Amino acid sequence: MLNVNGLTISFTSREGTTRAVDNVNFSVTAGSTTAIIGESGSGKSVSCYGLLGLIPQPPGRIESGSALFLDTDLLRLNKHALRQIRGRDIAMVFQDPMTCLNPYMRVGAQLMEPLRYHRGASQSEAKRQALDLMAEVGIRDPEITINYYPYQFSGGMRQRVMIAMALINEPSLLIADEPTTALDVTVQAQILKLLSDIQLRRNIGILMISHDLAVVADIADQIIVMQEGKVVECGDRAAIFERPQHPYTRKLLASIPQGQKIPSSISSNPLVSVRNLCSWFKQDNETVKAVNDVSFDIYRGEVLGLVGESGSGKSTLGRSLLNLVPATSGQILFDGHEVISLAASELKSLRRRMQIIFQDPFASLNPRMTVYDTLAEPLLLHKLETRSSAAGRVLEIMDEVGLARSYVRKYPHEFSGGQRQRIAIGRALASRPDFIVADEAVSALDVTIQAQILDLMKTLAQEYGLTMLFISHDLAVIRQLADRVVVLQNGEIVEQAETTALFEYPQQDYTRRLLEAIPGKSLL
Amino acid sequence: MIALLLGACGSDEPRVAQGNRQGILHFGNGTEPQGLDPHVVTGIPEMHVIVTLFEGLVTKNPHTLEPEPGVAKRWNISEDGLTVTFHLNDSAKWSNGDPVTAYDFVWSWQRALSPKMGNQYAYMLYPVKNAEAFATGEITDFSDVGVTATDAQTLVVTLNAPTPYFIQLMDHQSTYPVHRQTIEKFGNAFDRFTPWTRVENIVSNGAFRLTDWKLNRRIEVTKSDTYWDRDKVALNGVVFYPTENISTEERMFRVGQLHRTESIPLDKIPVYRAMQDSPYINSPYLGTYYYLFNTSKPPLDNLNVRKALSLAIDRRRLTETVMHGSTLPAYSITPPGTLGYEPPKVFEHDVEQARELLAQAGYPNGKGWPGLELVYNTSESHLKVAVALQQMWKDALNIDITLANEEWKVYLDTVDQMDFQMARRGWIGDYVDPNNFLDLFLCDGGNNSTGFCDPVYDDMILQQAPRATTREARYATFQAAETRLMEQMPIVPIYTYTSNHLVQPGVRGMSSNVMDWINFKYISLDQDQGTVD
Amino acid sequence: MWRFIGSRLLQAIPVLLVVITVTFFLVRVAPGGPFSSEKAVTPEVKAALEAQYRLDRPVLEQYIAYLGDLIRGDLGPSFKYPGRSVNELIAAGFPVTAELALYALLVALLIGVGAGVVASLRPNTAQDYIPMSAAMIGICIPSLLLGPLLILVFGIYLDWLPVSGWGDMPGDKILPAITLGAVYAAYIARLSRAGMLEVMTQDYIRTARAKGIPEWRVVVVHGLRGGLTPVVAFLGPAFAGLLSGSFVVETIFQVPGLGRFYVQAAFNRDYTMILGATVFLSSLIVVFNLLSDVLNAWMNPRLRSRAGQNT
Amino acid sequence: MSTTSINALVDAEQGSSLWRDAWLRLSRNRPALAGFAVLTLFVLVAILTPWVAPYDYAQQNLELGATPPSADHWLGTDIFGRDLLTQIMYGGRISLAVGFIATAVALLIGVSWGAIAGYMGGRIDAVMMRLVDILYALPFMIFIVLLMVVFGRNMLLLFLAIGAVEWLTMARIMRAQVQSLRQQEFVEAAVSLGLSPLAIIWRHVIPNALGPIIVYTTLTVPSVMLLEAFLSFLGLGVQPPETSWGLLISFGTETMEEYPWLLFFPGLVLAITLFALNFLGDGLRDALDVRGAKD
Repeated sequence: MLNVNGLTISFTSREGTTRAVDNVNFSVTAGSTTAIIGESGSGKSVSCYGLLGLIPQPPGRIESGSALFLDTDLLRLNKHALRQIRGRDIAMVFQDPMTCLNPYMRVGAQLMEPLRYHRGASQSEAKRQALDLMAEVGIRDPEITINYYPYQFSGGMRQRVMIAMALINEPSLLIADEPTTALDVTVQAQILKLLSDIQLRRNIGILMISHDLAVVADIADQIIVMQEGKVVECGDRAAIFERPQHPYTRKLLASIPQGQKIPSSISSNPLVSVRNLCSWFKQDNETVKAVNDVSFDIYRGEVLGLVGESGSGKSTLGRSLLNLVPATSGQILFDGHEVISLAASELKSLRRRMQIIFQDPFASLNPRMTVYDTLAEPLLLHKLETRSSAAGRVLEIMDEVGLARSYVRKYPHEFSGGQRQRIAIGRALASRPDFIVADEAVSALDVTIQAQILDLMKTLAQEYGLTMLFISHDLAVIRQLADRVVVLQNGEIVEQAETTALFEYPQQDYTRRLLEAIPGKSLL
Repeated sequence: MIALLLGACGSDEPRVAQGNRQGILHFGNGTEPQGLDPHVVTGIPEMHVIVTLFEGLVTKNPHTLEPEPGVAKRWNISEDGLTVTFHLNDSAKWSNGDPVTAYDFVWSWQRALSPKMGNQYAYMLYPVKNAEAFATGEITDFSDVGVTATDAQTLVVTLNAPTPYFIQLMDHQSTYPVHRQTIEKFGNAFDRFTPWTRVENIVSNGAFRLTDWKLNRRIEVTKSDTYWDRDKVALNGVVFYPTENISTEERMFRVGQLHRTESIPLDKIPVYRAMQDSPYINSPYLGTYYYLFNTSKPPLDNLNVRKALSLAIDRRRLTETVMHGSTLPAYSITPPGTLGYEPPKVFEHDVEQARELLAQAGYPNGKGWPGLELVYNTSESHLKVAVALQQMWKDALNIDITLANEEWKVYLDTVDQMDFQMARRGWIGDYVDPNNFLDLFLCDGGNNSTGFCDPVYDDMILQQAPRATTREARYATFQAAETRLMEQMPIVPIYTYTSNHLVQPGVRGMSSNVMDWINFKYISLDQDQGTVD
Repeated sequence: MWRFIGSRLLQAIPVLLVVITVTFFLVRVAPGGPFSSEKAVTPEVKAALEAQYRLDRPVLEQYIAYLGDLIRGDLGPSFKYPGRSVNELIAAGFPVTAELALYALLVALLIGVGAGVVASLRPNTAQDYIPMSAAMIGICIPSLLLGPLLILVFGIYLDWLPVSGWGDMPGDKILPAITLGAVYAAYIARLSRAGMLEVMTQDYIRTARAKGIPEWRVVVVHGLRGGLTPVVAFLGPAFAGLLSGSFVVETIFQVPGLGRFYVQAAFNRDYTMILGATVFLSSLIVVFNLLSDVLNAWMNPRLRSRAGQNT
Repeated sequence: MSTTSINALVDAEQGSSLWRDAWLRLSRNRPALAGFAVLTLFVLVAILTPWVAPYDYAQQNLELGATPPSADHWLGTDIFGRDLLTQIMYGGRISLAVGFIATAVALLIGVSWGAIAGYMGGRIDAVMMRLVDILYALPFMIFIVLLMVVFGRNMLLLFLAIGAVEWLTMARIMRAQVQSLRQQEFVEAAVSLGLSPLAIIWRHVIPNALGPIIVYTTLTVPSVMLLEAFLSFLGLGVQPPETSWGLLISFGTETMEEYPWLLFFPGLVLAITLFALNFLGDGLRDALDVRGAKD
């Protein structure tokens, strides 16, 4: 149905011309799913957007190639003709349903828009179809929710809206760009199921873009692996997973988090004790109980995993421990010090000993500070080094977190996500803390990078003798790293247990549901 | 040219042409009148409107400024000059049809003099016996004041002393009659705040009656059909516009929205003057522009410095260049030609002598000059004069003068407190008599502001002049006094004001006079005339 | 929403009280009283006048009496216009100023949004530079200059429009509105350009394009609403600024608005009028800032209710 | 690059790298450089005016009056017969000084005020911003007159008066910026490092909020120059025969039909300054935005 041949796309910038996509071939057949796998920057998205004229030209330029779609070469079409195909014959679903729906329009209007424009459907007819489709993709009470704005939906529901919007003109090809990356595991499983159901029902071709092999493992028929703009391997699912040829493919497979931490010897002496902690805040005159009556201990030298879906209060809890979010009531003892009621000067010395690593390495680094400035700041602040001696220590830290020394003068934006996360880890470690909260520290990273960073954290935790609270929604990651696990739901602890016990004998329904949703089961 | 364009456009007729046809005068009036109560307000824009609405015992001939019959058809002055009897016109009517009587005047004068009214022009009636005592609250019984109505048509006024200009004062708004029933209907008679002057309330006795008053927009008066001399009134009405911004006013005139402007931007004068049948009207005005010297502060406590500064000014050059010939050089405080009075000229422009005087004062060629600050209120024309003089002083005497402009009320405060060295000042006569200018510089004169005090001068003004039996003798005394004043130079006269207006060619009977007084009764509009340009 | 409005209005009360208090004493400290004039006023007259306006009483007593009147909605008698109350003057001037400000705002929106959106579509090309340079000049040309310039061109040389007046002749509201709106048009142009540039890179614009709808629809239907958010936020302060900043334009064009009364009052030390107008305008500023926030919230569904966002 | 050279590099930098980098980037931006050059030229001319001005600025020639540009007077003369070029040069001294110093005052107060209010939030923010609201609502003219009377006429006061008005908007812009920055994780990271609020504002918040501030600043300078004219008109500020561009423009407006050059040339100079500032401002903003083009 879609046959892409020798597609080459280049981008021109001040630094010169780069080939983002280099001689790429792939095809999609009706009723089957082709997945393009690659890390960010591998050219997987660009090759798909290029087909539909969705990359800005200039700076982008399609150099050569053909893309036959039902006997039409998409690359030869003019803007107008391409627009006729877009949204009618080929539809798209994007990664982040938070930002991809127009926040100012009711979902109904957005849903109906392609129908009205491409088919000239009447308002009432479009509405009827929209309602049907909303029901089909599993949105409850479409009669009511059709008048909702996007913000009124949860992330998963928004992605369903996106899918409905893509399907409304009954396209023959659906391009899904990382459709589940931004979603919780349980929701991810639902959306993936929805996509395969729809494919079955409508017999459409799906071109799916992902960085995560585990995600596509369950639904892809054909898999194309891309690296640096080139296709390094392609084949059907079985071939790729069972007989990977290219080293890169093997590396990808190896990065899928699996296995379990060997329980280390843990002292029974808690570094952090949390008792009856509540962290509530007011929103629109309603009290949101983000953390509600939570008690647990973190023992010296252990990694405690904290699991929960978005909205479970796990980030608030992590921040409360460091007094970044004021606690409403309760008690936090850090090495015997009461954290909540500490005076500013004492708090400062305590802060040196507890640090945090955030999820988004783009947001957590000051964009206007060089690596040097970022890493030297805690050193100078806590008088660990003098101005003259700081440079040496900064370079040492860079060695430790695996950053080339020559990057010392660079700014965050010049780095990839993984490198940035290394800087963030370096910053957290610079003050030689005893305790680190890692808040979804690897969730925003590509799988291969994720594996590297996890390795780094494991090593450093050993080296520094760190105690860690590792917050994640990804159970597979937790299993790899944590000694014990706490499961949080709606601000309250549902279950806490040794990692092995939790994964093998989950006590609660909620925990079981979480475990079942881990993608890529077929691989294990 | 513009007129042609306008004609060609034809879509809407300029207001002026329309006014010419309908007999409506469109009058640029400077600012929005503060009010229309003759006993409360003080400004010129207010006066313009009030003279259309009210009429005093006498009125003035716009050409000669000699008194003419108003509400009083005739009057006698007793031999000793102390009693004036007015015989009222029995056809004089209020706009509601009531007759205007002598009783109205007695009551009105009581109101005008009442301390509670805070009438700033109450002193216009001070020549009347005991009027001042009543106004200052010394006596409270108005029957002691020298004004009585012997019958409805006869008003007898007793004066403190012979006052030759008293008849003239009867044309001042402060002496106008007001309608008692109306005022009392809308509040306390001696309250400034009653709404009796509103369009729907007012009862007046003038040639016109108030028909529209939109704040900051327009005031419209229409010919009154109860006015005793209505047959002589040619205009059907006048519309007054508040034209604060003189540039805007000029542009309104240019496109035919106004018959007459209150003023004209200085730099537009040459343009208009160069026109054929120029609409630019320029005539001497009863006012003098001068600088005050603070004679109590050095270096101006030194007479020679004061003289040097005055002599160094080339007044002719100033008026001809910067002022574009719109003013006349002044060498004394009293404007020339004040009903026959010619002021003395005790000095002239003389740089040599000025330098010599400055040297005598201890500053040869400006050496050791301590500096001097000139304060003026914010206005472009004051600024221009100051800048030009600053340079003249620099050139002639090699001394530096610094300029300081102040916002109006601040400036008034500065002058009042005598917290200045040199300050701009202007004085516009309230009535045509040298006395009105010369009594400024009495020792305790409220507007003296120079520290000048000369008992001999005071005696001449307060004692000798009023006792003079003839006009000539009186003027001779004034001349002697003014000479004395100018020899001590507490002020630098700079120029005599002129009234500067733009007037459309269709306007007839708006003659120029030193009071810039307009008697709307005499104005007519020529239907066949268009607009200027 | 109503609670929000209520609490904002409550917050405004102390602000207004401070404004009133400071202004009350400020005007009294400023040199030159309401009754000083070029021709000296006799002490008796001055005393009589001050008695009529309560100025002979202790300042504190005046202040308390003023607040008392204010609560009853009485702004007192004007000093400059005897026989008129400040309420009356504001009632006469404000509708005019409000109308002028409204037209000016419309002009500003029309020109500003137009120029800003056009410029944002092709950033860093002539289509961007020309309107934006014009906007920049617009910010810097004071109305003191723009007004006379427009009058000369359109009022006198071309003779298309009246040179002054308000509601006296057809078309006499056009030039004042343009003159007053020009500065704001320039600001709005900059704001809408920046807003549009930001929005047009958003993911949901890509979604809209992927639907295959025409580009104009992408810009107008999907882009404009978000792109104009900064403009909407600016509307409140802008309208308040137009109301309180219309004095120059009102003077140039002989518009009988509140601005002229206000400035004349300041020059004349018309205490009650200064106070009255200040109280009135400050309240308006509060109200318009509030309205602007409400409108902003109304236009942005996310702000209508803040639910849905979490840790 | 060898380790030693990196060490040397690092030692040399120490914290000032953002500004150094900004300067490097700025020096590669041609319009910004041109703007900078023009402004430098203007400032230089202003400084050197007493030596390079063709005429004495106060010297009048009343008989000559206003004349259009000629060989003797390149930009013509004003109504007093004074050379306009000289007037503009001397006016530049005042206008540039007022423009830059008053804006700097406003910038200093506004940025710190807004940053503190925005960062602290809660009650401190409420009180600080209410104060801004109050100042916004006060009658400006009365305020100026009062300042003038209490402190007398002087230039310093003029700077203060203008700064006092202009900082309000700056504070509001800054506050809005800071409020959104405060939510960012890198600020949270700074808190968790133990930095004091002031250090966070200074090191992490202000550098990231400068973009809109710079743009607003470039717009403030010309409006300050015009505000100066208004204040001079009220009696605060420069007194004749000294002048400023704002005063020249407002006088030029009065006579724009009769002597158009008296408006045109001062207006042109102000416009050039404005554009130069704007290019420089945009350049500076881009230079400080180390990310370069948007992601």
